[in-house]
Amino acid sequence: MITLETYFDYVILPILAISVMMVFIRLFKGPSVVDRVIALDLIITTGIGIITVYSIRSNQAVLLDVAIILALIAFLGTVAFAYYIEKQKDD
Amino acid sequence: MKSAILQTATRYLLPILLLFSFFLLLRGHYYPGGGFVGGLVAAIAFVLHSFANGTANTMKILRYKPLSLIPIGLAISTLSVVAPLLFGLPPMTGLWFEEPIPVIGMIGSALFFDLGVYLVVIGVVLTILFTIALEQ
Amino acid sequence: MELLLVIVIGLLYSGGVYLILRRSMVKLLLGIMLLGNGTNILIFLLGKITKGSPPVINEAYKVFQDIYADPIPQALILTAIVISFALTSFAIVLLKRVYALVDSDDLDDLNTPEEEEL
Amino acid sequence: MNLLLSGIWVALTGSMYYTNFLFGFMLGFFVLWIMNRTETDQRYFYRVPKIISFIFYFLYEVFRANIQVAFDVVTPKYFFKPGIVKYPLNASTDFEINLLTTMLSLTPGTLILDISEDKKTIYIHVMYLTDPETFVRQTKTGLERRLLAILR
Amino acid sequence: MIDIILAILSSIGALSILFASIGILRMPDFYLRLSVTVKASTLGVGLLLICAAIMFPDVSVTTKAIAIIFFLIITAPIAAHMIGRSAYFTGTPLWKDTVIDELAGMYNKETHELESKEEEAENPPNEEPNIAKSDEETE
Amino acid sequence: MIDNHILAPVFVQLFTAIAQLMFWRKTVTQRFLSVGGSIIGLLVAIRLFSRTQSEGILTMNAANWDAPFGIVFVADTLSVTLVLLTSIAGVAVSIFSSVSLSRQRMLYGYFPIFHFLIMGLYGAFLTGDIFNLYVYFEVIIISSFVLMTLGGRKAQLEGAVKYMAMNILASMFFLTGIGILYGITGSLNMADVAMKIQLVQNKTLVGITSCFFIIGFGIKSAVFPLYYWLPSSYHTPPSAVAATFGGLLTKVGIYAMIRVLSLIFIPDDFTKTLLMVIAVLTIVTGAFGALIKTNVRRLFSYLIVCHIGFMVGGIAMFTKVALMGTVFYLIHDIVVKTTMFLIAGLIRQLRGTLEMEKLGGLYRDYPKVSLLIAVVLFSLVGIPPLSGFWPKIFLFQDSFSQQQYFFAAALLFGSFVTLFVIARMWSKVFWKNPPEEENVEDRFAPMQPYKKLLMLLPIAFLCGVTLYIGLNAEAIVNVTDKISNQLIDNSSYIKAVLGEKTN
Amino acid sequence: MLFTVLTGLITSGLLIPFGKLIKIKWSFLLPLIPVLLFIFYLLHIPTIAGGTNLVQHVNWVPSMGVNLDFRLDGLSLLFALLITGIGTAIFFYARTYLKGHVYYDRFFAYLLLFMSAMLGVVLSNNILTLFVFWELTSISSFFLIGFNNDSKESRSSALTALSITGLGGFFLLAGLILMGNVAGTFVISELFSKHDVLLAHPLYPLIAGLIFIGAFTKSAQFPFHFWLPGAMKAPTPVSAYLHSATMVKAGIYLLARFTPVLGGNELWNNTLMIVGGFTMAFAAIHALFRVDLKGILAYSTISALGMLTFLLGLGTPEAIIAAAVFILVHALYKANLFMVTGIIDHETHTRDITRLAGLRKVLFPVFIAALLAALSSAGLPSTFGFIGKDLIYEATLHYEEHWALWLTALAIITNVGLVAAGFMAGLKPFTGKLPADFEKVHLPYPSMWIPPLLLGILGLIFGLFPGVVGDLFNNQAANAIAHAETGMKLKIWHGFNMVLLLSIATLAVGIVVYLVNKPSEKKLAAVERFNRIAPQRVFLRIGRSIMRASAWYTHTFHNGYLRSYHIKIIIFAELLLAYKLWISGPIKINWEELTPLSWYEVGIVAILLGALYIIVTTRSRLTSVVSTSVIGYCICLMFVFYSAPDLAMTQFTIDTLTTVLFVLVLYKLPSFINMTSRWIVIRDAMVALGFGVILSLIALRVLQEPNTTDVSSFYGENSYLLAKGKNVVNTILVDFRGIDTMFETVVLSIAAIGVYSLIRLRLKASEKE
Ligand code: NA
Ligand code: NA
Repeated sequence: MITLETYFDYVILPILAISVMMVFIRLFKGPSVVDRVIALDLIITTGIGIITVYSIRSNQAVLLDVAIILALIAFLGTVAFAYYIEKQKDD
Repeated sequence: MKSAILQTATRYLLPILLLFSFFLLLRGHYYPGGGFVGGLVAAIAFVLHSFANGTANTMKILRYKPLSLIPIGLAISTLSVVAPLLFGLPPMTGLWFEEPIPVIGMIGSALFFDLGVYLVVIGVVLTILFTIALEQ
Repeated sequence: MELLLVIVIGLLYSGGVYLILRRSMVKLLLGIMLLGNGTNILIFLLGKITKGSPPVINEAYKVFQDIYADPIPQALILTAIVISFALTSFAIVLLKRVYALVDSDDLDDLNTPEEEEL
Repeated sequence: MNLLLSGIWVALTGSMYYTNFLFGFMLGFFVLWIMNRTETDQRYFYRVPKIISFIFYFLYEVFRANIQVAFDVVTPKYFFKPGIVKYPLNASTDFEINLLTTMLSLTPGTLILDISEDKKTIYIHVMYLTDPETFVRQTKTGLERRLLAILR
Repeated sequence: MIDIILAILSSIGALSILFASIGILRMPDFYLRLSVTVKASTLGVGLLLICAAIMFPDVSVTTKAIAIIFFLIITAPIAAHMIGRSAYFTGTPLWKDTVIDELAGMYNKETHELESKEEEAENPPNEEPNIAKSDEETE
Repeated sequence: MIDNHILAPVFVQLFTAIAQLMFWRKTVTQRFLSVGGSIIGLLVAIRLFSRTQSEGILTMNAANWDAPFGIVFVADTLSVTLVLLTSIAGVAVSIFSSVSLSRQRMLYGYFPIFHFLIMGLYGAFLTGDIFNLYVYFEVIIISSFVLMTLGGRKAQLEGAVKYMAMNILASMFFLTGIGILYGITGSLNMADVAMKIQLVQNKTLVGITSCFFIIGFGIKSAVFPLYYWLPSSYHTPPSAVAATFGGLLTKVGIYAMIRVLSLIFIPDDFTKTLLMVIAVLTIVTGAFGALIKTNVRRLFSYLIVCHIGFMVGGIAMFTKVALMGTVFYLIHDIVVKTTMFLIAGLIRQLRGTLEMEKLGGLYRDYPKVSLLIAVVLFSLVGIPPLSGFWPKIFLFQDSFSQQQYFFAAALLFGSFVTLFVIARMWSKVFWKNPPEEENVEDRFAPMQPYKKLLMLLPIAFLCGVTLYIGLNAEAIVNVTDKISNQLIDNSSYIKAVLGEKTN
Repeated sequence: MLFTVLTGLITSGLLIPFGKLIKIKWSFLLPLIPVLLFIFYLLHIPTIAGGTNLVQHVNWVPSMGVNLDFRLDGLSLLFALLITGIGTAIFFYARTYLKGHVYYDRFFAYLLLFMSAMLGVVLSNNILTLFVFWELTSISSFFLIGFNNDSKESRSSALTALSITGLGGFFLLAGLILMGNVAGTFVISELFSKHDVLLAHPLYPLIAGLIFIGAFTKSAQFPFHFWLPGAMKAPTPVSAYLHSATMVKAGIYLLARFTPVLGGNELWNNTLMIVGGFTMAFAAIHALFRVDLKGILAYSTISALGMLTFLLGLGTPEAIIAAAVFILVHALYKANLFMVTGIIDHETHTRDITRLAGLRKVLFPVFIAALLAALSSAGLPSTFGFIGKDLIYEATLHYEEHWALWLTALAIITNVGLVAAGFMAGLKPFTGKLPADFEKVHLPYPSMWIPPLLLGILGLIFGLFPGVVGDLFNNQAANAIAHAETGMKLKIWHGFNMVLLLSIATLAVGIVVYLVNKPSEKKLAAVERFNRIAPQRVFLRIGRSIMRASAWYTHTFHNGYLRSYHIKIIIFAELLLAYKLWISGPIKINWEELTPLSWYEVGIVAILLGALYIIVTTRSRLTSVVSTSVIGYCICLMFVFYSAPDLAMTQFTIDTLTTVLFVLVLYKLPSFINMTSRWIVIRDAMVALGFGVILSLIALRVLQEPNTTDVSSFYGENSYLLAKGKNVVNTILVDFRGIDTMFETVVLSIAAIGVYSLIRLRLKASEKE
């Protein structure tokens, strides 16, 4: 009998891990910086997912606090990149 | 470069983030969080605002230079550190009010200390980022 | 998992060292950051990592009921992270100023103090 | 807005005591006081429930979008015909525009690239574009109208 | 019963994240990648968070999960919009099969302001370098 | 003895700095605050010193947690002596800066940072906790970065890049060492670690750990082959800043090395040999560098390196007598090196340059100032009976009884080169007439008399201190004797920190 | 005795700052100091002559065994009288010599400083106190030689003199300390009893060697002699006082003082004999070729010093007595000759003996003084010099059989040279025809010519009544050197014997040499050709090579390239740590204790490493920043996995902020260019990997150690109960280890202020520094 724990351990988390790695390939390949930036953004978003699942898995609701922080401020990085990719073009 | 979408969104996000930063500050003693993260989040809120509306506008909201937050924060935390000396205790000793206060819980010198840290962190991050941003 | 972290530590240190041996100021900075990260994970690992609960006492109790992560390394790393941030931000700005003055990112161009009379 | 903030505060702290809500309210008030020095628009106060219902509407749309994309992603052939479309706005307030753009970005095949300075036009990247005019018309009568109906 | 619901929800969530990652890998141009990832990831993470909300009986967890979803919904489109427009502005190329680009030539190069009417645009479309740009580093 | 006021010097500096930050851009207020704060700091330090002299090692458990659970502060004789000397140097530099530094620098936070730096030094000397020591090190380095770059021109900033990179590297080694130390002992309280490290089965691991500290502190104290940051940067900042650096910063490295080696990693033969090799090479390196430098401050920079070698050599021998030599030298060096860089600042004020070829005629124009300076210079050289002479006796004595003839030779060589380069400098800077073609820009002469006085006062004050150290060497010897005893037999320290638990 | 030392020191200390306040007319008070001191020591003669030694003890640094111990015995008294007596003469002389000089006051300050230091040297009964005064004589000599600091030669001579005597000083210090260590005391009078201990000690050669170097440098023995002729750049009173009569004899004093402690040993005696013998002959010959009066005197002084060393080396009672007498003889006539030279220089403005002649007509009293000195130096019977010479031959002749002849020959050569040199300096300028341009030369103030005349007369008196002199002090001095009763009486007449014959022969040959030898610039130049192998050149060449070597060394190590500094530091660390790891043996991994591996962790780690790879290889700046963020986020996730939510939060926010900062600052910079060669890249990569591997191995090693957790469990147990916090990490941060946090905020504040000022502050050009 597959319990929810093992399902999370052996299905969900690996899927997420594989996703992150695939996104990372995009980050690796680029080709442009904006591609890398959205890859980074997606990695973080997926990271929120991983944290969520992990907090369920380890029964630690406390870890969701980290996810809140990620959700709230991760996009600041993207905004910053966007802001200055554009500005850089200007100079 | 300005984005109307970002500007509008910042209007909701700034208070939410500030609120969240208070939240992190106050509950730090019981859950993950504390003055540092709280301060960082608060600072990020203003940084976001400055991205959307320009640093000059953010400075207007703040009214005072972020640099001036640093001595205030330092003074608060230092005072909370040395306060125990008045009671003949070593510096940094936690002093607590007898009764818990609603919402915040127990109020003690640790909270004031964390508040000082919080203010310093905001002051520091904003000083650094705004100084750079204004120079551009 | 410890082995994995050991490898991560080794490679972070390697990467950091490699970057501080380069000529670029930005790489120097990145190298310093990597070294900082490597050190943090080293402290984390050597403080005996635990996949238990976070060092937060459950609401219902007054002391820990089960295995919990060693809070000391966490506190140390927290301090170290913040300090690194302070140093890094100062360093970044210093680099910017130097770049503006020297008009080069090449560390080999920073020889004014060795040559110029002050 | 203040109530909303109080609500978020309660959500964050996760305890439903009235004191907590009160404190959240006070905090929110304080926060608003800090930022409202440049802010005059206070109309959001009455729209909290509508906003929440709208969020759930979105979740559905997002779900639909995902299926479509998933299909396209896993199949080797690309079915889409992308393009960037100019879209004149009916929505006028910032909040309306914002909601519309958020919605458009989260729904199938559309992504807001930018909004013009005078806030009258948005540029949308569309994945399945047959004809720009058809797309504009469909969106105008569909999403935007529905949204404005809720908001106004 | 709850377990099965959780399993389904989490599977859908995980899969949509997976699709998003495949999408970001496979899509032929930046805008399509962006388009795909924003939606899929938001949904996926949202579903996982709902799982968490169900898993933990605590009210606080539920509200936290809702808060996270809320924040993601607010921030993800903004991030996408920001990076999308700067990508466009810096000349990140569109896919070769792109049908139409009505944004072309609409930016005021001096001020970065976006005009809403075509005749106000300063740059004639033929000088627009965006499409022609090769797929290379835009550092 | 528990004394809750051990940290008073730290808090005096901290409050001074905070008050100055509150009076941001009020330079006159800041100057008064700075001098006032420094003097109060000195008084507090004197009080602390006399208390430890009468009551032995004082401790303070911060936050009222018994060691090893909280951070403990320990005022043993070594610590308070260094605190006292730092205060002395601090007062001098504070006064000197208030007249010599440009107003612009003061507007941008020179004084608060300076007081933060002094505070960091106090903290580093007083703390009994290894991680806390790290934090103070960081306070010190970040403030030194800021001071070095404050209003910096090109060369200063370039020097600062190197200074920064290598100091951060030192921090990295130090922090890594702390991580490992915590890994093997589970404690951060130095006294507690000293107890627990004896229980570590794998003794080589202890040796490995000690290497990290030696390298970290070695970079800080600028020993061979880790010294490069010092001659790359010390000649660049304003003289008041350079005085603080030259007098105090490398000495913190030495202090930390002494502390850690005497308490936690009692040197084995390998460590001793290693340190001895380092010491000899450091002396030679510094001496060689000093021989070829024609700029006064570059010369001083290499002399710092050279003399660090003296102290490291004393640590390497690690006997009571050798440590007395090291500690005495440390005391002497703090005072003299601070003065030297202040003198460099004065010379610069007088002539607008520090290049020896372009200097000259100071003896002719300012004979009394010159002779005042001469006293300091000869003290540096170790001309008896000035302060630099006495520690060398200990070092020679012990190098003979330990049969470290290489060290004795290096000591001799280093002393001789110091004598030679200082005499040459005297001849070129003071005796020689300035070259004709140089138009001397004397910014000293037009100064108001009280400003002149304020500029000379710190130098005279420090000169007085070095004369006191030299002529009343007995007092200093007694102090160093006490310090050495505490270092060689660390049980008093451990007992003071951990109480009776240790028995 | 302390007060005699302190008087001068204090007066000198007051004179330097306040000297200008003393009017010239009050300056006659200055010579009173040496006068009074001289009288003071004169009064002690009876006591000492009676065989009693005076001792004084004042604590200074008792814990180091360094005290103001003074002891007055025959040797000390002899020197003390010389110092104060000749000092008196010099002070009077110099007052006039330097009248009107701007640094008049300072000159006397230095002179007083010197006199006191010299008194300290000869009176100290503690070797370290002796050293203190010893160095003070070097320093005051430095200031006096460089007194005319406008002149380049003066400066360089002062530097040379200080270098040589200073170098010797440090050797001496080492030797003294070593001797003190071995003997267990620094008190000289106690050292006498340790004679056997010291001689038997294996380090004896080192002790002796170090002390020799100290003494030889100070007393200008070959090959350290060359600073002395240079020192003649000093004003003549200085030359007379320091560089002939007193300071240079400090080395002799030292050797004499330690003869009873370290002497009586072949090493000791032979070294002194060889060095002294060579020096005396070498310098005597050299003196003949000089044209500068002061040059002649300088070399003859070196020769005399060599003679003294030589005599001490002989070590027989005769030799010791000879030395004791010769010290006095030489001081009297050499100071005299120098003062005469000073007068000549002062009045004629030249010291070139090829130009000087016939001055007896215009400077008659001076001529008398010079004549007396020359005769004494020549050793004419009935002068004090005769007795000296007599004793010298006595000493050499009575040395061991097979050596006696050679030594006597050496002494003869030297003495012949000295006779000729004495005449050249003392007679030559006064004889012959007065050149026209010297006709207007007139006699200076009496205060200038009376002192030399007095000294000359004193020499004559001593020569006539040698017994008095001998009884009064030379005998006791000799006893002190020998540390035994030498029991010899000085006599003017020993009857006709070998010694007398030799004396007369010496005199005759010397006169012949004087008449034949016509020194000229040409001859001097011819001699100078040998300078290539002269010690001065050798030292110079060594010095230059050291300079070159240091330049090379310094620039090689400190080459200006940060990365080269880094690689040296890293390699040093690697070598050290690798060695330590090597000796720590193999590493065993206990697989069972490790936590299990999971997929997501592997995934995260893979990404982290991938990002690392990108950072290292990318040429795009922004890409590397993006990758750095990725690393930060991966670490954040790992913190989550390992139950560190606080860390994860902080890591994430800080990382985001750092990214923002980077982006704000760096977008303008150009992309990386490949600036280093392939080989360097490979080398750096190896070094870097090596460092990583070492760190990994160390980490593995540490993991094997069992952990002690009593501190952290204390936190766990008491965080809530005592510190009222449930988040233990936060409780640590704000309570248990709150001080850390306090100062961490300070670090942040400093950084912020730093950034603020770094960007805002722009100094004007006028505000540089
Ligand atoms: Na450091
Ligand atoms: Na230093």
